[in-house]
Amino acid sequence: MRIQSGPLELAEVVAAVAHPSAGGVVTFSGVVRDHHEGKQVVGIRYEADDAMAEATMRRIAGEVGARWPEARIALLHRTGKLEIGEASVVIAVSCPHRAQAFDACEYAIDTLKQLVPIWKKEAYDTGEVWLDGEHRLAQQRAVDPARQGNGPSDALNS
Amino acid sequence: MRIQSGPLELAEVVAAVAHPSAGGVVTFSGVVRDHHEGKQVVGIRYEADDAMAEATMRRIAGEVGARWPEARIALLHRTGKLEIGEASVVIAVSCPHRAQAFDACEYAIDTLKQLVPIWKKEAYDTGEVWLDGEHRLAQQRAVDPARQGNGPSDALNS
Amino acid sequence: MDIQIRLFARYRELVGHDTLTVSLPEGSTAGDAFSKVTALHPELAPLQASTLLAIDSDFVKPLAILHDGDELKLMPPVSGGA
Amino acid sequence: MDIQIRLFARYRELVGHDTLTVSLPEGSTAGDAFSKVTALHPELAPLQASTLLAIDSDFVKPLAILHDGDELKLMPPVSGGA
Repeated sequence: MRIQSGPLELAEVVAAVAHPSAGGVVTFSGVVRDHHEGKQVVGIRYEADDAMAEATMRRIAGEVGARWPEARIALLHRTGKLEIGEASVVIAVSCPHRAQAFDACEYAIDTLKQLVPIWKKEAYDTGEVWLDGEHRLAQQRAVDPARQGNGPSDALNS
Repeated sequence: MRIQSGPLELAEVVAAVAHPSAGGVVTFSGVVRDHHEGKQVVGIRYEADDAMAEATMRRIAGEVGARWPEARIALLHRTGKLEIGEASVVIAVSCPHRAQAFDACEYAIDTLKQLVPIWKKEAYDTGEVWLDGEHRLAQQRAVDPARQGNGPSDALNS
Repeated sequence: MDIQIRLFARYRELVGHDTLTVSLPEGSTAGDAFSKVTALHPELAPLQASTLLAIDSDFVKPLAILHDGDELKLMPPVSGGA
Repeated sequence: MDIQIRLFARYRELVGHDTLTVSLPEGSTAGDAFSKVTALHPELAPLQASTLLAIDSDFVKPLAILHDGDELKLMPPVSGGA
């Protein structure tokens, strides 16, 4: 679970989840596309709250472990400037059975996109724009007024 | 779409599906496990009808293209002797949208396991055993008596 | 007509070799060929329900008509992919 | 009490810097702090409904009570992951 500014290696997350009882490994790579809503994308930049992003990725890994106890998971997200075709995020999940690995990996990326404090700015020929993002799940899971009796994992599992 | 006797590289199938409009790449790697139904596995061997296996993998790719027209897919399966932890099959699917990539990749491995003529023999301390496999879908899709008006793709799409 | 039979995996090991030839009347089916093989190798008979029959790269049904020169493949259920 | 505010991404660019400090009465909430910031920077006001508030590594609700020394993070909706 790491935020890094250099290129991501799929092999790194695959190696991190290797295990003698793992029968299937599913990976997801999010790749910078050349277009968005009909506009030509020429470059992209990600900004993160690194510490909170890594903490949130660890929580997502914890949730995956709670739902799929046999799953092993590794997540990396990149920040800074990326070119078209480069990976912004890589996730690997290994499980004894493949259906669980597919479900757990999809859960991880779906949740990451809604909860991990990372922001994407796309550059077009005409200028740069911060992308619209997700806020509903993060607001739902926000801890309540007194900030008592609500540890991070309680908040995320509610 | 290839059967090969040497080690499989996940990077090869990922590179094969790269495309500027691909926003997500999902991969599946089937890995040799150290146990099966409580028995310790010490080694494994795959045998294939190479030509029919490659033809069937091409058909599965065609089916994926028919169901998910924006998907790109690559499949490799290994034959011969494998060690614990080595990949017997690698599949990569890229799509503009990630949910489709997950669905298409899972469809490909589920279908491959039922239709592609490959057989697995596991070695235990106590001897070797051919594994029980899948026959129902292959029998359902078998072409009918006269073998007329039923090209390969008709048979597979029925 | 002569039909070439090709055997895979467990079937090859049970029979002891990977090809054999059977003679059948014109109009015989893949199922007829399988019956002829089991007459010679009764150890395959109990496996009939799960056997896969194929010609070239197509699975075929037991009622598929054979043609002279066809190679009929007898395959156990497949178990690749993991 | 003094509350440190940290701004991210679009918010940082709208305001022009990444931290600022607001003074608030004891017992103030994260929402109170946000209101104070929008009084100084009205360009943030229309974004309130989708703003994410966080302290350390936790998203907090607008009614979360602030404590002296807290750093409150104001974040736009997140858009990582692809």
